[in-house]
Order: sequence, then C-alpha cells, then structure tokens
Amino acid sequence: ACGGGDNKEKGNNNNSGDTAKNEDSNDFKVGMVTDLGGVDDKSFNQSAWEGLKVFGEQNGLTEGEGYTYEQSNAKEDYIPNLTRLVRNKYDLIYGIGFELKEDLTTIAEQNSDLHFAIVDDVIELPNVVSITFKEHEGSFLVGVAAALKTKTNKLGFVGGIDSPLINKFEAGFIAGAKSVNPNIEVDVQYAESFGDPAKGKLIATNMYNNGIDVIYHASGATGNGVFNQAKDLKQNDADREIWVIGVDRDQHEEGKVGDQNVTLTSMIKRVDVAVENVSTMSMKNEFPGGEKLEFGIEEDGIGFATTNQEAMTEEIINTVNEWKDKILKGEVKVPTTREELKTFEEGL
Amino acid sequence: MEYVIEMLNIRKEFPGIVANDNITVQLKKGEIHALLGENGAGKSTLMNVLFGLYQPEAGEIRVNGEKVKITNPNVANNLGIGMVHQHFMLVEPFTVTQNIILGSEPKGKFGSVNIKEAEKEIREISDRYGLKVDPSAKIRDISVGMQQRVEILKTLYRGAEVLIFDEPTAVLTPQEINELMDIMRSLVKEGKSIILITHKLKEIMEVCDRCTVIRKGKGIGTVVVKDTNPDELASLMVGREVNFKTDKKPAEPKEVVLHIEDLFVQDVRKIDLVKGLNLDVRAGEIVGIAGVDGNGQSELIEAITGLRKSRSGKIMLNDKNITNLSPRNVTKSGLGHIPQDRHKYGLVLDYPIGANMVLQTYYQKPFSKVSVLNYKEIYKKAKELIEEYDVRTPSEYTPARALSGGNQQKAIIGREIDRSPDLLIAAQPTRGLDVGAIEFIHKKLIEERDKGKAILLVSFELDEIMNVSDRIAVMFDGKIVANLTPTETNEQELGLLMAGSTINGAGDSNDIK
Amino acid sequence: MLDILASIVPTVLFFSAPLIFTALGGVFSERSGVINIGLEGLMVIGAFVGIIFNLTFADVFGNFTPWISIIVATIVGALFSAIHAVASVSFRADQTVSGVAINMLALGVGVYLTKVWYGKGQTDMVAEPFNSTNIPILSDIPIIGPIFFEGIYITSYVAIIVAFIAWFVLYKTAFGLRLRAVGEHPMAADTNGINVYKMRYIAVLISGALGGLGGSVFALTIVSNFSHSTIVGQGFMSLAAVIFGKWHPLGAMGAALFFGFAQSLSVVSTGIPLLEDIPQIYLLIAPYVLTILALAGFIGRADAPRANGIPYVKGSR
Amino acid sequence: MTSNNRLFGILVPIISVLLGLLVGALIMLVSGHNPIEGYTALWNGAFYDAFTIGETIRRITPLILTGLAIAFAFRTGLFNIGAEGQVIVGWLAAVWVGIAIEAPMIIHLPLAIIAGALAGGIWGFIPGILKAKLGVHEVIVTIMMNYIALFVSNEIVRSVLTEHKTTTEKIASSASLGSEWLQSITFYSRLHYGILIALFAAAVMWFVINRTTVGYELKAVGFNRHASKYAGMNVSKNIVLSMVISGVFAGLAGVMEGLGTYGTVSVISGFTNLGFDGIAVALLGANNPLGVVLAAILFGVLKEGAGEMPSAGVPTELVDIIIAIIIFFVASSYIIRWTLTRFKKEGK
Ligand SMILES: Nc1ncnc2c1ncn2[C@@H]1O[C@H](COP(=O)(O)OP(=O)(O)OP(=O)(O)O)[C@@H](O)[C@H]1O
Ligand SMILES: Nc1ncnc2c1ncn2[C@@H]1O[C@H](COP(=O)(O)OP(=O)(O)OP(=O)(O)O)[C@@H](O)[C@H]1O
Ligand SMILES: [Mg+2]
Ligand SMILES: [Mg+2]
Repeated sequence: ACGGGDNKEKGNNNNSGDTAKNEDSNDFKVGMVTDLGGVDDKSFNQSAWEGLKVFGEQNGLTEGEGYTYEQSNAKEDYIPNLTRLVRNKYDLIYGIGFELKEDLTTIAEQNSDLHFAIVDDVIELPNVVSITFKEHEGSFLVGVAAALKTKTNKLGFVGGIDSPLINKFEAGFIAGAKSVNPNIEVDVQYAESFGDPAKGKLIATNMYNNGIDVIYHASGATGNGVFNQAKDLKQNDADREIWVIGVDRDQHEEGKVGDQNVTLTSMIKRVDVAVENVSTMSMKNEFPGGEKLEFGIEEDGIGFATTNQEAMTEEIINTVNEWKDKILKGEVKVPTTREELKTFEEGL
Repeated sequence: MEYVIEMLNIRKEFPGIVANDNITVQLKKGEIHALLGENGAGKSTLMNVLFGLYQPEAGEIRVNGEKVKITNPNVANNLGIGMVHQHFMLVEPFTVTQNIILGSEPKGKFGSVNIKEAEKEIREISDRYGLKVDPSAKIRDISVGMQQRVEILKTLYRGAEVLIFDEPTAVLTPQEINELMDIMRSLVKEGKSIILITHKLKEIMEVCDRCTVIRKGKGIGTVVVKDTNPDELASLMVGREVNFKTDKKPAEPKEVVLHIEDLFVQDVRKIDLVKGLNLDVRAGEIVGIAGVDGNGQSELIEAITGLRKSRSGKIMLNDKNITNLSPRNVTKSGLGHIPQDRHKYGLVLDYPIGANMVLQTYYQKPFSKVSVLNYKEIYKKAKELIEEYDVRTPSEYTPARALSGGNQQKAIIGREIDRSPDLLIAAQPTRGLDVGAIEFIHKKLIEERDKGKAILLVSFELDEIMNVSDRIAVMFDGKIVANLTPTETNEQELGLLMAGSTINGAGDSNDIK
Repeated sequence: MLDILASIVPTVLFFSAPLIFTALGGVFSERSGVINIGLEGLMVIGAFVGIIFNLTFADVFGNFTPWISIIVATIVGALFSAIHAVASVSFRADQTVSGVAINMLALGVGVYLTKVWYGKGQTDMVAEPFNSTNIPILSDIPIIGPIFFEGIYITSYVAIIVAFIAWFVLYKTAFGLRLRAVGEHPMAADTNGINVYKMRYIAVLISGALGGLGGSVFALTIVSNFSHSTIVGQGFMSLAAVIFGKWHPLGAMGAALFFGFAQSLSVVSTGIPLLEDIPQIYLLIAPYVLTILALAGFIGRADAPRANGIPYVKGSR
Repeated sequence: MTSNNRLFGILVPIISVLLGLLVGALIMLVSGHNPIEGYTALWNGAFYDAFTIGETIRRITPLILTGLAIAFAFRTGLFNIGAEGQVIVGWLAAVWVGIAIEAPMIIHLPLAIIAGALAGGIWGFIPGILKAKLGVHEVIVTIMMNYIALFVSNEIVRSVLTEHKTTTEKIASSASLGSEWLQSITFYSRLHYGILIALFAAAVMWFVINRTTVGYELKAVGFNRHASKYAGMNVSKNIVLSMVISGVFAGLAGVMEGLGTYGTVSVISGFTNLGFDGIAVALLGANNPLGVVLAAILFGVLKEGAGEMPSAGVPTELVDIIIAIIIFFVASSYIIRWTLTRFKKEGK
C-alpha cells in the first residue's frame, strides 16, 4: 500500500493494458452479477455460472478475463458490481434474478453501446434481452407427479415470499395436480423469507402432521427446513410416504436419508442453457436486443428431474410426459397467476 | 510490648496524590484503637492497605510481630483481619446468611450449599455477641443498623481476631450507636482487637483506648484517650482550634413558610409511613426533626419535594398548595433540598462538578437562552460557588465523581443555598463529614436562617439537632409526637420520645397542632 | 384440542431448544455482570463447527456424529467466547461493544473459512443430523405420551434438563452464589476473597459453551447445513429471552418456549377453523406483538443484575 | 494529563485500525492469499475512481445516520437495537410519500423526508413509552419491533403500494435526493445529496447533546435517573424523547435509501443490516457525533472496498473479520493505553 507516483502510473497502464490485450485475442467478454444467493447457491445463480463456464470453455476464453462473475452480498452491491463489469469493458453483462431489475435498467440506460441480459424479469430497452422461464409449466409437471404420488390426496406448497414470481410456481403446481385429480387439496403457505429454515420446518411439520404427503417448495434456503423435516420423518418410519419436490435444480442430494431419498423430483430451470444460448447469439452478433426470451419446456429451459428412479416410476414419468406433450401442443395453457388458476380450475 | 498489628511507615500513592505518607499505626491486643482525621486524610486508604485491597508503595505490615504481605482480602481473612467497610459490601438481593457465607460456604449434598448448617452457626455467633440478626432475612429488607451487624458477623464468621470499622456510626441512629458500642466492648472482652475510624470525638472518648491522628496523609501521632480531651483531638486533626458549640443568636420566627396538614404518604410497598402529620415551619427559624430512622422521615421529605406522591393531606409552601406538584414546580415555588443520599439524588457523578452546580437552574437565564446552554455563565457561577463554599477540587471541570464525599456535600449545599430558597430542607447534611466541615455547614445553615429563610433539618444526630435547631419536632410512627425547645430539653428526654413513650407537658411549647 | 397440542408441542420444543441453550448461556454471563449481546455470534460459531465437524467425521463416528458434533461445538464456542472474556473482563472493554464485535467476527470467520475450505459460500447437507424419536416407556403414557414424548428431539429434553441444572447451579451451589454475587456487587465478592475476574471468565466461557451448543443444535436439528444465513436473529431472540425471563434460568427457558409457542401457533393456526381467515400478515407479526404485550401486560419491570455491564476495576470506588 | 488524553484519543483508533489490517494480512497469508493483492483490491474497491468514491460515500451516508441513532439513545442510557426496524419504516414512508403525492420539489422532497423521519420516530416512540411508563426493557421491544417492521412493510408494498408486486414504482423526481450533477461527476454512481443530510444530522446531534438544555437533560437522565428526577427533570419524557430522536435518525437512514439510493421500496427477505452495523459504528465512534462520522467512513470504506476483494481471490468476509478486530482493539483501548504508557516510561 505504499504508493509512489511510479506505482500510480503502472496502475493506469495496467488498466489500459487490459483492454489492449483483449484486442489481439478473442475479444468477446461476458460477465454476470449474482443476486444475494451468490454463485454457489445451488440454484439459479450457480446454474447461470455453469452455463457461462461452458460457454467460456467452448470458446477458449479464460476465466476472470473472458468470462467472470461478480458476487453480491447486499442489495447495494448490484450497482458497483455491474459498473465494475462495464468499466472492464465486458460486451455482455447478465443480471441474475429479478432483484437486479432496477439497477440493471439504470446501468443499461447509461451504456447503450453494451449488451445486457436480465434473468427472471423483463426490461424493455433495446440493448437488453430479457430471459424469463415458464416456471409454471415445470411446476405443472411436478404437480402432476405429486398428484400421482400422493396417497392422501393432500399436497403442500411452501413459497418463499408471496410475489408474482413465486405465485407462478404455486399456480402451475396446483393446476398440474388438479388436472390429474380435481379433488386434490393443496395447502399453500408462504414463509415470508427465502432464508428461514426454522419456519420452513415448522410449516412442513404442520403440513405432514395434517396428512399431506408431498410438499413442493419454492423457497430457497427456507426449503432446507422442509427437507430436514421430511428426512426426519422418513428416518423414523422408512415405510412412510413422505416426499419433497425440489426447485430450480435437481435437489436429489438434499433428499438423501441413508439409502432412501425423499426428493420425489425437482422442477428444473435451465438457466445455464439460457445463458449459454444468449451468449452464443451475442458473440455471433445476433444479440436479440430488446427481445423477451421465454424459456419453457419447448426451449429446453424447463424440465423435471427423474433421478429418484424408485419414486418416479416409469408410469409416473410417462403420465407426466403425456402432459408435457399437451403443453407443447398447446392443448393445455398453464396458469401463471391465482386469477388464471381460478379460471383454469373452473374449466376442469 | 505486644502488638497484633503493626503498620510501619506506610506510603500509598494515587495518581496525583499521596494518600498515605509514611504513616505508622500499632494495634495492641484487646484494645479499641481510633483512627482520626479530616475527610480525605487517608484513613480508609490505610485500612484498605491493611485489608489487602491496595498494595502500599512503601512500608511494612506485621501481624503478631511477623512481617506479612497482604496481597488480597483472602490473605487478610486468613490472617484473622476482618473489615467493616464505610460503604457496605453486601449483596442486596441475597439473604443475611448468603452474604455471610459467601466465599466460604459449607458444602451440602450434590455440591449444594448447606444453608441450614450455616444459619445455625450464624445464629450462634449472633447470640454470643448479642447481635440479634435474622439469618434468613434479605439484606434489602433490613435496616442499615442491621446491615452493619451482618458486616460484623461476616468478619466473625471468618474467625477474625482483628476488626476494622470504617466509620460505622455515620449511618446509625443514636440507639444503634449505643448498641454498637456495647457490641464492640463485648468483642474486646472476647479477646478481639478493633480499629475504629470515626469523626465523632464523643465516641472516641467513650470506647477507645488509644487514638492515632492523621492529617493530609501524614501521621501526626498516637495519643492515649484517657489523657486527652475532644478539643485537643480536634485541633490535632485539623491543625487549628475548632468550635463545637455553634454560636447563634436567638431565632426571630416570622410568617409560616411551610404548612403541612394531615399528611399521609405511602412507601413503595403501599404501606402508610406518614400517618396524618401536621407541621409548620416559619421564616427565620430552624426546625429540627428528631427521630429514629424508619419513622417516615424520608417519605415526608420526598412528599414535600415532589419526589413521591402523597396519599392525602395538604402541603403549603408560601401559601401555595404544592401537594403532589412535580419536583420542578416545587423547586420553582421556593424550595431547596439537600438530599440525604448525595450519590443517588444530589449529583450526576459523571458530570463535571461545574455542570452539577446548575442542576436545577440550567434552563434559566443566564445559564441558557432559548434552550442553548451558556457554558461561560455556568462555569463562572460554578467557580464562584466553589470558592465561596471551599469545595476542594482540581477544577470546575473535574467530574463530580472524583471529589471526596465531604467536598461533594459542600458543593450540593452551596448550590442549594445559593438559589436562596424560602424553605431549605437539609437531610443529614453532615453525615460522614469531619468536624471542620460540620462546623462550616452549621454556620451556613444559621446564616440562612438569619437572612429570614425557613429551614427544616432532618438528622439522626442528636448533637446536631440540639446544636442547630431553634425548635425540635420529634417524629415517631409517621407523626410529630412532640415539640420541644432545645434549651428546655435534653438528650434523654428526646431519646425517650423518639422511642415512642409520651411525656406529660411535651408539645405545649409551640403552636404546632 | 389434543390434536392441536400433539402437533404443536413437538414443534415448540424443536424450535425453542436452541434458544433455551443460548439463553441459558446469556443468563450465566449476565448474572456474573458481563453483558453478552454476542450470543448471536456464539450461535454462528456453534452452527459452523457443528456442521463442519459433522460433514468431516460422519464416516468415522457414524450414529454418534451429531452428539460428538455438538460437544465439539460446545467446546469451540467456549474457546471463542474467551475473546469476549479477555476483552470485557481483563481489558475492561465496553461489553456491548465487545459483543457486537463477537457477532461480526463469528460470521466473518465462519463464512470465510467455509469459502476457503469448500470453495463456496455454503456447505453441503450433513448426512448425520439429529432425528426425532419416540421416548421409550414415556411415550406409552396415555394422553401425555403422544403429546410430549412422540416425535421429539432428545436435544429438546436435554435443553430443558440443562435449564434445571443451570437453576440448581446458580441458586443452590456455592459456585452459583459466588457467580451471582460477582454480578451484583463485585467489590463485596472481592472483599470476601472471591476472584471476580476468574468468576467472570468462567461465566463467559459457559455462555460461549451454551451458545455454541445452541447454535449447533439449531443447525443439526433444523437447517442441516451452514451458510451466512443459517443463524439470522436467533441469538438476539435468545437475548430477549434472557431479559424476558428476568435473568433466571427457568424464566429464560419459559421465555424461549413462549417464543416457540407463538411461532408454532402462527403456523398451525392456518389450519384452525376459527383462525383460518385472519390475514397472513397478522399471523406473521403475532409472535412479536404477543411478546410485547406479554411484557407490557404482566411481566413488567425486571431489574438486571446490578453490576451488569460494568467492568470491575480492583480498588476503584 | 489532558494533552496526553487527547493524544491517546487519536492514537488508539489509529493503532487499532493498523492492528486490524495487520491481523487481516496474517489471515490472508495463512489462508493462502496475497495480502498485498488483497489490500490493493480493497483500496481499489473503495477509491479506484470517481465512481467508486461516489459509491463509497453513498454507502457511508446511511451508516452515519444509524450510528447517530444508536449513539443518541446510548447517551440517555438506552440501547436501541431497533434501528433496523426504524430504517425500514422510514424507507417505506418516504417512498410512499414520494410516490403518492404530486408537488413541486420544494414541498415534495421535505415532505417525503419528514415522513420517513416521523415513521422512524414513531417506531422509536413505542419502545420509549413502554420503557418510560411500564419499565419494559427496550432491548426486547426493539428486537420485536424490527420483525414487525419487516413484515408490515412487505405487506404494505405488496398490498397497498402495488398490486401484488415486489417493488414499487420509482418515486417522483420531485422527491428524489439524487442529483444529475453528482452522478455526472462520479460516472453515474448513486451518490446523492443525502450525505449532506447525514452530516447535518451529526452536527445537530453534537449541538443538541453538548449545547442545549435538552442534551443536558438527556445525558443527566442517562447517567443518573434519580438525580435527574430530583433536579426537576421529567425522566419519562426524556426517555421517550431520546428514543424518538433516535428513531428519527434511523428513519432518516431509511430515507437515504428510499429517496437517494433506490427510489423504490421492495419486499425484502431479511434485514438491511444498516441498523445492526449502526451499533458497531456508534460504539466505534464512542457515541459521539464526530466519532460516529469517522467510524461510518471507516466502516463504509471497508465494506465498499470488500466488493473488489474476490478479484484477488479473497472472500469478502475478511473485511468483517478486520472490522471486528478493530472494534475489539478500540473497545480494549485500556490495554493499548497501558502498553503505550509503558513504552513511554521505558523510553524515558
Ligand atoms: N481509588 C482512588 N483513586 C484515586 N484517589 C483516591 C482513591 N481512593 C482515595 N483516593 C484519594 O485519596 C485520599 C484519601 O482518601 P480516603 O478515602 O482514604 O480518605 P478518608 O480519610 O477515608 O476520608 P473520609 O473521612 O471522607 O472517609 C483522598 O484525596 C481521595 O480522593
Ligand atoms: N465548551 C465547554 N465549556 C465548558 N464545559 C463544557 C463545554 N463543552 C462541554 N462542556 C461540559 O462538559 C461535559 C462533557 O462535554 P464534552 O463535550 O467533552 O462531552 P463528551 O462526552 O466528550 O461528548 P461529545 O464531545 O461529543 O459529545 C458536557 O456535558 C458539558 O457539561
Ligand atoms: Mg474514608
Ligand atoms: Mg467519609
């Protein structure tokens, strides 16, 4: 930290050197800013980063120069992180998560020459592409699986924060379950936090006590409490049918209890696929600026896990796939809000 | 000659002050040895050295002729030295027994404390020395005198052979003092030796065998008590002649300033402690309230000053009804109050002594204008008061905490008198002060009286009541039971009245209902 | 009604147990005169150690892993709290300040080491968490059995037993008498030959041990992994329980159980017909409002140990 | 004696900061990072260019205010752990007014600021009055009030300010503390005029505490309730007043976020941490206004700089460790003084 004039000069050179060096090699640079979950959230930040890594490796970029991520520890970090990428002349910058919407908008307006992408929300600017997912479709599919699995005809849904995004999961799940069996009851509870496992466990305990045997959670770390309770019940009574449906990524690991596993399936959101696609487009100068890309079943952006082969029997998988086809064909239009769900239920 | 304790050429320094400068004290077995000196002379410091709380910079201590190093109170306890501190070392929420056994607990089952066993032993010791302490009472529920006996029991329980008493009588009523004297005599009879610190020369004359005098940290010498007299002791200690009998002209009472009618006041437990009290105080007179602690004096003062709500009755100040007014409004109506507990009520110890001088007047001109303080004026006033009342402090910016008790008291008195209130309530104004300071304060009170102010003096010191008051109201069981003129009564009569016995003819000397 | 009880009691117990442990730690520390708002940090350390140990040694210790994990977390919690002890007892630091620093340090160290060791901000799930059990014999008692002894974590009962032990230690033993004396009037204790500094060190270490225990029990019964959001506010709730319970071990336990009860009720009540229609928001804030009302209504004034928060300086006055 | 004290007053914090950084360097060394790179990154994160400096100042702004809030209450012997909740309600109220009203800036902005301050004040009033009248311990009540603020604010955003969305619209520009000029000189950082409000608040606190009868009373009540009552002060009033003023400061911190940094209020999953960090800032600043400002600067710089540390491979949490260690040393100043005095003596 002893800075003479000499050092300063060097610092400046370094900075311009950075850009210079990039000019002679492959000069495409892509970076992402995580939301509070962080790059190792075992969820969509991690998934996005995995997509970026695949893209980087395929195109011979070096990590930290050609492709990188900026971790956000607090809401107020978004702007500095985005700016850091702008300053270092990244061509394409991702904001992962709807929380970055405002800040990414601000930065994108200021830097109309750069490309941006927002995941999970929509920004209407010519230099931003909006990547959203049809979580309701995936939720619908796991709802079907849940309906086929339940013995009690009672399902549970644990949401993180009651918000339009999570309502999509809720609506899709209920629609899927009721499409199989309209008499199924779904208990919906929100923990009002994505990071309160104690609340998650309290809710799960209550739900399982009330005869619910499958819980779908869309609640981040709160879901840890749900898994914890399910595993505890399973541990004590290996024959009891207790299931959790994971979210965002295959949560099979989280469900392990000895030789058994309580994770029935997971609603998988392929952020990696989306990130890889959009990056490739951008590099090829085909950046879909201003567009709203929605990744659903059709685009391979949404799926469900079949890792738990014992639980997800062939029969269930086949039925789920039948519904998947119906969605693909447009025969079923999955609701995204509670209002749409109401209409949907009436149409059953 | 056989000495149990010898403290030879002890020197103890505090930052900026030499508290003990080459002091020597030698205690004979079976004697009561007085330690006398002005406030801040260094008496407590010397005893704390003996008890292992302080380490001396120089000098040596011998116990039974053997040189010892007393590094902490444990060592002192083991050497058979026990101390009854000036400020009691008692844990308030604990019981008497818990306080006494603390640190040397008899073991019971499963590592628990054997309280029964302990209580039995304490009862035995208590009986042997006539202490009459209830081992299972909580400290916070017993009187100050009782608490002191618990302190004594604490030392005896630990097998102390030498007992140090640091100003034990400052907080006691005359009755309690007499009882303490008896206890000390019986202790000596059992072979114990005692060092007694007190400012009351009468007590020294009464129970002590020898007396060591300290002045400003230096040892002046040791005298045999029966070869001396109070006047000599006082001048040895202060370095000049001291006037004991306060000179004053006869009072010239004028209009009634304070008028109390049928007053009832409850304490925290909602029990009536003042029960239909009537009292008048006139301009130009000092009315002394004599009484044993716990007969409602504190509650009476708190009711007058607005610190406590009265249940019923009427308090008039200058013909204005001040019953249940807030302290601020009572003060504004012309009241000054020297509180009994100077640390709790009288001072904000963490404020500079200067800031404390405007504790009731900070919001008035010239100390503040439109709520903005004027420090120049505040400290100008403080400086004046500090000079006038001879408050010994390094500066007016020194925190009040750093001043000695006597000087804190002088500061409070200066502040209260300076506001020139029509009624001044002085509660135990000289508690714990040396004779020089007492003389000064008494003079100030009488000066105020002569200026035509009304003064209500509450004190447990009969000497003080007899000396200073123009009129004495004896308080017993929440009421004024007698009105006397100091010249026409004596301590015996007062003592009886205070204990609740009635005397024919008492109460007819004045116009009090 | 019995159904509701049967479903609510186990949840109250698992929710409250970590708070009970930690609050008991707070009681020891504050009873000795050392304010401990670092309870949150001590829980973080406990959770961190409990999880890391469990992950690392699950293969070695098998079924005993969770028990050994919480013992290790207890020890490390005690060691960690030594920092607070040194600062606030020996260095005469402002105890609140030191506690705040403990909170920051614990989270910093926990997450930093997680990142250094695992290369990511959160650990995997442990393979050997605690599991609830039916308590033999007791669970067969009619009525009471199913409510109190079925599907319970043993750690919950350990918490309650520890509360009674803490009560015995504080109120029946010489050690407890000395500890409380030190918190009320250290100079009195000192003149009675009690080493004030030693007592306070021991008390703070106990609080660290119990805080670490509480944190690890929380992690191993509820969360199953460690990240920056594992402990969020539980330590402060424990601190509230200390005060709510008037610095008494059984009071603190009662307060912690009360918190657990209020939380469970807000979850369970969505299924109770009468309460079903209450908007979610009222249920969400109910536990906190209830606590305030309880305090204002009938718990009232509580006095902290007299010397709480004041560093003891020998020979000062 | 006094000059010595003043010297220590300056030396102790400086030595503490140096020791903190030293320990930080050791930790980096032990965990296999390069301390020089780490600290260079830290420096760049806070002072790299006008943008980062702007962001650093922005981050410092609310910390000053929460620090003042807690310091103010401490001066009256009260521990306000509730700054967190007061920030949240202040933020909410300011944005609410910022959205709901149309008025010229000269009316709108002050109104929005006052609304936020008032909301914070009310949130402080409740624990204050409970303490004053019923003797309920303020620590518990303020902890509980934090959670209530969090949940109520989320609900209002969702159900009142928006139609079931997670973020409100932006406040009217007439209620914004933002400034194009400030942004332009700092490359579009979010620096806003709030810093002036924060510094002004510090000056106000200094004046109130040290120069007014109100401060004289508040401090007296903090030091000795009995003597204050004896002196004719209204102890209850002062306790309530202190908590209200404390709440106002914290509410203003929320205003900074609402009208300055974000211009919106969102549903949040957890606390902002501004209130908790404020405790550390207040205590580091010895509860005195100038100290609080300096502590907030130190805190803000380290926190902002931390964002850049991962570029040197160092986890951002290192900064938390460093701050904690600095706090320890400042708090243990007794031992530093003692050591310094020994050195001095030996030197002579
Ligand atoms: N712990 C201390 N630190 C600094 N100075 C002290 C300390 N204790 C006592 N002093 C100072 O030492 C001197 C002697 O105090 P000491 O308490 O021994 O007096 P004393 O003779 O007992 O007076 P009093 O009659 O008022 O009780 C005083 O000037 C006092 O201010
Ligand atoms: N200029 C001054 N002149 C005289 N006395 C002052 C002056 N300023 C303050 N005081 C007195 O000294 C006390 C301590 O003041 P000081 O300003 O040193 O407070 P402090 O505790 O250091 O707090 P701080 O400086 O921020 O708020 C005040 O309460 C006041 O009574
Ligand atoms: Mg003395
Ligand atoms: Mg004295």
